[in-house]
Amino acid sequence: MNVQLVGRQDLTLAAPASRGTILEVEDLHIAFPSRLGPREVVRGISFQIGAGEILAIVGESGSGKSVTARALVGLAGPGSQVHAKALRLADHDGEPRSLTGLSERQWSRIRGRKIGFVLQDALVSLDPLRTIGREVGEPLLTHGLLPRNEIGKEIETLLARVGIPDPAVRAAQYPHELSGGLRQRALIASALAARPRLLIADEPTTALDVTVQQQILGVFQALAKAGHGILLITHDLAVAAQLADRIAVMQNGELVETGPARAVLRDPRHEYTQRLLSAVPSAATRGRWLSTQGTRPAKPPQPERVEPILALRDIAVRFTRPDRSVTHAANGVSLHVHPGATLGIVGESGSGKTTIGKVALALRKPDAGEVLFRGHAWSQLSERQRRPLRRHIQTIVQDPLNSFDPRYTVERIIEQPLLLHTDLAKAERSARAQELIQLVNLPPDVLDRRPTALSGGQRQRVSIAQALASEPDLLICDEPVSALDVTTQAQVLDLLIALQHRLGLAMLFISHDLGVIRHMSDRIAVMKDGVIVETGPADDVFDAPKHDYTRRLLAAVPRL
Amino acid sequence: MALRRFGIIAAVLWGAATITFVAVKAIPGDPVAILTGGENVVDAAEREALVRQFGLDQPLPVQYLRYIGQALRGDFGDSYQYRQPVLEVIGEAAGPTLQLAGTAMALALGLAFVSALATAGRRKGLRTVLAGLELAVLSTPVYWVGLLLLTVFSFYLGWFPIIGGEGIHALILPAIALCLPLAALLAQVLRDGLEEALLQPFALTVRTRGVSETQLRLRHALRHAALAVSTLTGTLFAGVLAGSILTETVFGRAGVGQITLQAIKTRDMPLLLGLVMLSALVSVLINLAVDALYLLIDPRLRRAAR
Amino acid sequence: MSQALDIVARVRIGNRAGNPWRAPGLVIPLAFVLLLLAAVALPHWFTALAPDAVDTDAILLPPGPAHWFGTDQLGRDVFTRVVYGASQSLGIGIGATLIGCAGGVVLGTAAGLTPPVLQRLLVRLIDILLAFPEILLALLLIAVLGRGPTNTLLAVGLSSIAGYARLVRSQVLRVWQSGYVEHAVSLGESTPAIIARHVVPNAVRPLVVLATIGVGNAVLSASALSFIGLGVVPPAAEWGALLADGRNFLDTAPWISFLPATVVAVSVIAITILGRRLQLLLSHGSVP
Amino acid sequence: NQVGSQPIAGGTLTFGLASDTAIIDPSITGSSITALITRNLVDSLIGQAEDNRFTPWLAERWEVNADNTVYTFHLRRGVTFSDGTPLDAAAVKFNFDRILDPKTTSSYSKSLLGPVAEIAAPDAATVVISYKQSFAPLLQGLSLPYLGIQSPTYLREVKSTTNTVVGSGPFVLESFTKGSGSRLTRRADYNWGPGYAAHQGPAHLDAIVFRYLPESSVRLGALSSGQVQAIDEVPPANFRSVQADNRLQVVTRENPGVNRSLFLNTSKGPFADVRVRQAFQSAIDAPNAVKAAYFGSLKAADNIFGPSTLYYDPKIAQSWGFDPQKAAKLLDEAGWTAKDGDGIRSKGGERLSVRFVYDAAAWGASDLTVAQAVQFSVKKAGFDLQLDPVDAGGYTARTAANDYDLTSLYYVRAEPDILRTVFHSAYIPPNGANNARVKSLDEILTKAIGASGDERKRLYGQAQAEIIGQAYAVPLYVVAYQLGASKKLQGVSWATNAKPNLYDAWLSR
Ligand SMILES: Nc1ncnc2c1ncn2[C@@H]1O[C@H](COP(=O)(O)OP(=O)(O)OP(=O)(O)O)[C@@H](O)[C@H]1O
Ligand SMILES: Nc1ncnc2c1ncn2[C@@H]1O[C@H](COP(=O)(O)OP(=O)(O)OP(=O)(O)O)[C@@H](O)[C@H]1O
Ligand SMILES: [Mg+2]
Ligand SMILES: [Mg+2]
Repeated sequence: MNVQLVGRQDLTLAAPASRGTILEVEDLHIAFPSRLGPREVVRGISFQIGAGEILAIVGESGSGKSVTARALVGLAGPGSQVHAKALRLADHDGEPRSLTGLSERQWSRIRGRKIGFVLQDALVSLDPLRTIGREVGEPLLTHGLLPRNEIGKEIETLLARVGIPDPAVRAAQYPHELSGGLRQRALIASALAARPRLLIADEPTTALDVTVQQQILGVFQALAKAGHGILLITHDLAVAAQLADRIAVMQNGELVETGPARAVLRDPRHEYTQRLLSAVPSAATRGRWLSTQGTRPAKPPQPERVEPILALRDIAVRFTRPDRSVTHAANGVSLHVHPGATLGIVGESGSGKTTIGKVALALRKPDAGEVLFRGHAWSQLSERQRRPLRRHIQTIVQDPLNSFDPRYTVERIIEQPLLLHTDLAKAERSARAQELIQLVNLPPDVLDRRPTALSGGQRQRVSIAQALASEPDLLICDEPVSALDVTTQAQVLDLLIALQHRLGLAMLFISHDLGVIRHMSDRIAVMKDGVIVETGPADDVFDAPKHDYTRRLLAAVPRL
Repeated sequence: MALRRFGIIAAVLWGAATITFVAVKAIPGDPVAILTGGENVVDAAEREALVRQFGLDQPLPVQYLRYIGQALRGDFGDSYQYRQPVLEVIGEAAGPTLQLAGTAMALALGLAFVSALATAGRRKGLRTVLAGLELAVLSTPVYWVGLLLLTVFSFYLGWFPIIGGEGIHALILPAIALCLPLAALLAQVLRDGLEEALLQPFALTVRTRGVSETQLRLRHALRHAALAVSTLTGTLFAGVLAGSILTETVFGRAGVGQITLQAIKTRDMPLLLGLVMLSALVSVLINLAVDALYLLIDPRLRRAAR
Repeated sequence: MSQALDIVARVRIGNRAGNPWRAPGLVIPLAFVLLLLAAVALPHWFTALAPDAVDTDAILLPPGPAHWFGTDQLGRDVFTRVVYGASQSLGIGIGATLIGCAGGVVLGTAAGLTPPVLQRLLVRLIDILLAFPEILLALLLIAVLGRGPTNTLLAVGLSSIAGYARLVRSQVLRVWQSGYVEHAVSLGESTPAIIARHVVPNAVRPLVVLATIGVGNAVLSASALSFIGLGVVPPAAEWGALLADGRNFLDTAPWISFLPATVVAVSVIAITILGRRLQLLLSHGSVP
Repeated sequence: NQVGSQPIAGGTLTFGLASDTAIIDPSITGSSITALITRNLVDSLIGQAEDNRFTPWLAERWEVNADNTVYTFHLRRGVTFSDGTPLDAAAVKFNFDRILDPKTTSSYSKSLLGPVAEIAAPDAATVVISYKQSFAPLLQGLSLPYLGIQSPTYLREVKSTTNTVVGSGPFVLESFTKGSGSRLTRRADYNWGPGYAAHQGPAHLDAIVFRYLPESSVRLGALSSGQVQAIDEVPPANFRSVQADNRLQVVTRENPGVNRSLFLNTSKGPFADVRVRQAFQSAIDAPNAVKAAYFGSLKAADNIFGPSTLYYDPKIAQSWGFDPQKAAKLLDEAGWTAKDGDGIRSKGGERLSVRFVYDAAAWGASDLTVAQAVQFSVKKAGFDLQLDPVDAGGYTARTAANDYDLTSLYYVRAEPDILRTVFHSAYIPPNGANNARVKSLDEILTKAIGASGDERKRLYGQAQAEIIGQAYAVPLYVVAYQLGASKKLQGVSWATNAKPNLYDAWLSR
């Protein structure tokens, strides 16, 4: 990581002071109006950030992390009521100034100028219709810090500072022409443009691959070293562990535990922190339940040398883009999934994982190679021939909402395969649906609801119930948990494993999360650019990676 | 690519011409009566002569082929009603209509921008009033608005005499009458586009940079809203003929709307065909222009197009 | 205008947040539209007079207790005519929209799902129809069919098909590429079943909103035809015809066109608001 | 005409017109608007005064032979067209030959010229038009602008005459824009006005602007706000208010000829039965309908002829009228006894439903009001009168195909022979306008052409009695041209086709 910090004596901006408290928050309350009166989503939290310090706030979804961060720049949201005993930001001279009761004008002098803000979703946080350069330079223009003709130069400096190569070229490009990592860096550059002392980053790495995430984290470390105070919001404990000096754990609008990073992670005091930590899948969690911390029974022994239930042979898939360029989404991919076993596929974004999943499901015809299901032709069949067999191979996807007809109730969704593959009567189907919904630990009353009225975890369970309805032998799971937070993820993963044990399912498990893959898989295939670079038993691949790429991937994963 | 575009334009024009031909031929009644003004004053011989002169004695396929062939060469023949080459008739009428439509469109865009920028996502009271007014204008028949404007501003106040020639003065009232519904529609769509853009994550990012609300609208949100607005502007402009039929009738202005109405009422086949071709051409060209504008506004589309 | 209907329908008038069911913007227009529908079904509940009852002793009376909206040049009660006109106008509006939507669904679905060659042909056909200004198409149709309420309905309806078809096609393509269609394939559903169960119902959903707004539009289009003199045939009390007739008495008896004009405007406003509310409700997902 | 004030030269008259014309060349259109405008642009061989006498104009004098087959015209000398071309016999012959040439696509002008055998120009000042059989209406036709003389130089040079006219008239066409109007300017050297004119020399007005204002409220607003000085088709609803306005005047010119009437198709359907026709006639309250529609600005008709028509018989008025009892009795007698919920009668399951086919473009808003009043009035007697508007082509087709129960028309002509066009069997559509499809009047009408004074009067009286008595037609109102004008506009005279002549007109200050 080569981050340059360019000296800027020519600017009339103070460099971040090297010591002292930058931000002080005492007893912060945030409420939103609702039908039943104001609803407090942040209830009396207090914390401080010093110069050169990184404070990470962690917690599950909806705990109030983002709202807290936004309240610090006066943008908690329309209708929000923000109260605090004290909310103070150190000025350039180091004197604390209160942030309460500011007018919109006063706020706009603070935003960007004194507090830089990096938003959660790098992919959509830059104006897609404007060049990177104009976006990065906007704070300079807005706060009138530099004459127009000097801004261009400064933009390049800023882009270089966050480690963007070829800054002059990048400045002239549009967001869609940049990868996620570059976009996130540009956002950071923009947040830093006016040299604020405090930088707030809300989930700055969620959408990024591990290797790219590692680079971004490097940028933050360098910034902290340069004296910036950083408030990092994340749900990823490992990221917090790697980066933060101190960690604050948030649950339900309250900080349940605050302390030095090491102490909080090694020796969690609060029950919630403990639960959170133990729910993170990793090498250590293999053979354990994630959500209850108990050891799980060993898998029933696999019969040796059985024929694979699914075999991919030399699969190649090519996409031709509108501009005629060809992408090899899969190139000579060969895989086997054995009955009752889990094959994990891991790889970075765009490596071809989903494509392989679709080929296995015969939703996409491979351009070369063939797929065999239970030793018989599968990809070569016509859809008509395949249809009766489809009940044996089912799928669970990342975003079930997209896979359900929005007009259907949960009951109808679960009955869909029953209607297709069985001749059960209406009452029998209903009964079976009840059964299935119990199997995935959902209350029976969800049957009448529509998927939009369910939480992410519940939807994922409905998806599992539907997949199980036709009593399949093989489940293709494409990123089934990556939209869920740690605790929900733990429950879903536990459920899948329990079902596998009970029903003897085979699974093709696709994920970009190495922890999840290691937790779940018997064997692992590592994919890169449409090619399987390494495959083998899970422990072998993780503990003794043979391929260079696997090694790099593993090195980039933050650890608790 | 260019060739394909051209092919599409040709196909659309041909299709439009064919549909019109079929429709005109399907209109019941006697074309010669129309040629002669509907009075039963022609004898059989004259009928014959007229029928022959306008080629109405040929079998339909021959008439069709002849007509398409001539249209290909840009020759739409003579208008039955005006006894003058169709292109000339249209040419004469196009000027005033273009003037009217252009003025109305410009006015409408101006009004819409001011109203939408001022009230998108803020000034609740004013927003409600303006949105209500727009809805009212949109829901009131155009000709009605025109008549009211005339009654008030021309007859009672005498500010804009409808007599007195072709100058800008005579253009104002009809242009306003034509522009109001357009402005109302554009303002609504623009405001909605702005509000949608302001809800997107990037808008929050921009706010965290300390950019003021007005600057946020002007620098960022406007371009996003402009996408839908440019489509709508194109569609409206292409469809302005509809508005001009009514406006021109109310204000007694010469123009394409008038001759279109006449051509339909009198079944002036060649003229009608010319008019349909004209509006099809305009519509196709405007669509192309809007596509080009899209590329200008949205860089994301540029690569796909290349 | 319905060519731009898809753009227009997306416009929200109220606040984006907030409960779409509770806003007063729902109750008042809904009540008004119900009132209109009542007038369509049971006009004699609203008035004891006949819409074509000429009374040459009561010509051009101003509004009063006996004649709420006054009387017209033949001494007919304007209020009665407005009430009876509701069935004409809304009938035309609703009928035309149904035709437009039905035609649009058929043409649009075909243009989205048939084999590529046919698809391209149908898309071109839609392009061609869209190249006609709607009113020109309607006028041509009237010329072919002749005048009268049914023909006005047909003309307005047929001329709006292309606009709806374009929308349906884009929806069909969207749904066809959606996750749940792909998922249905992996569940083992057959193609016709997918089209019938998933594609068409979901593609048609946005049309519900459009159709509501389309009704208002069709009422205005029909009234424009009447104004040009190619609408319904007297003594039909279609609203556009009322306005067109009344315009000759703008200064002597403004009420005979002003009051109907107000009713037209308010009706269209109510229908439009209702349509957009519906859109809001649908996008909130709380309505099937 | 105002008496006692001296004409003042100068000023521009702006004239609002309810209808537009597609073609300004009077030789190739029958448009009455074209006639109104071009009356100021082209001169005719002879003029016809308001009292129907023919006066010299471009022809100083003329001779007609006894059997109306040879007409000799002696032209005035020194007349020039506005492009400088002198007007001579060759020019006149060129004009008429052009009209007769099928390529010109002239129809109405051609019908006015009639079955010409030959047109000769024996010398520069003499034109002879001859026919094989007698053709009496020529003089009247020649006095109309449709046979006005245009410059042959211009006619030869110009590609299309639809937008321009060059004549020898008191005004010159400066511009003509379809759908908008036209502008005429005075010709200073004009000195050959018609014999009936009030003055000689150039016209008084500097210019005339005709402005197309189709909306009647707009037209009226323009008049009362002083933006125009004259309009045609004064909206009947405003008739009173215009009259009451002391700055404005309405001049009504009743047309002679066949009144606006409904013609009942005697050849088929319910109207084949004379009792049904008579019932229909008695069921219509025409005076009230006309009063409602025209606010007293037009008179209800009491006969097929207008009162100013030659041989109009005032006694007919007593023989018919609104009489619901009679209508009911007649219908009962004719067997139309059953009544449905709407009060419509039927016979043997067939509803008493009649279709009124009319050309919507030629049927104004007030006529529509009349129609609706009639509709309601006959409904009370048990008729279901359905309005069936069509376009001009549709109208011709429908009448030719005998696909109608009633139609409506009127004819402006002072000569009672006009009845022949409407009631002689030779004119049953598609050959003419005998839309009642009457055959019983052939003998009377043919005899009347050549009959002498009293005999003619008796024959036409008999025809009128039979038309009303047999209920071939239901007269509605006496057609009139209604000029709404500022009182400043003076000196307007009237042509026999009831159109204002503006040559003598002037504007007071
Ligand atoms: N503008 C708003 N209006 C009303 N409620 C809101 C608003 N913004 C957030 N909330 C509520 O505040 C609570 C905290 O939300 P917040 O976005 O801070 O969660 P988070 O911890 O950032 O979760 P995540 O990890 O999913 O981003 C949630 O219950 C949310 O529904
Ligand atoms: N329909 C398509 N048309 C063109 N290119 C495609 C299409 N689908 C996938 N690709 C390309 O194929 C490659 C592999 O895509 P795939 O979705 O299989 O990756 P992935 O490993 O699942 O990535 P992610 O982790 O982001 O889901 C990518 O480069 C992608 O851009
Ligand atoms: Mg958050
Ligand atoms: Mg994927």
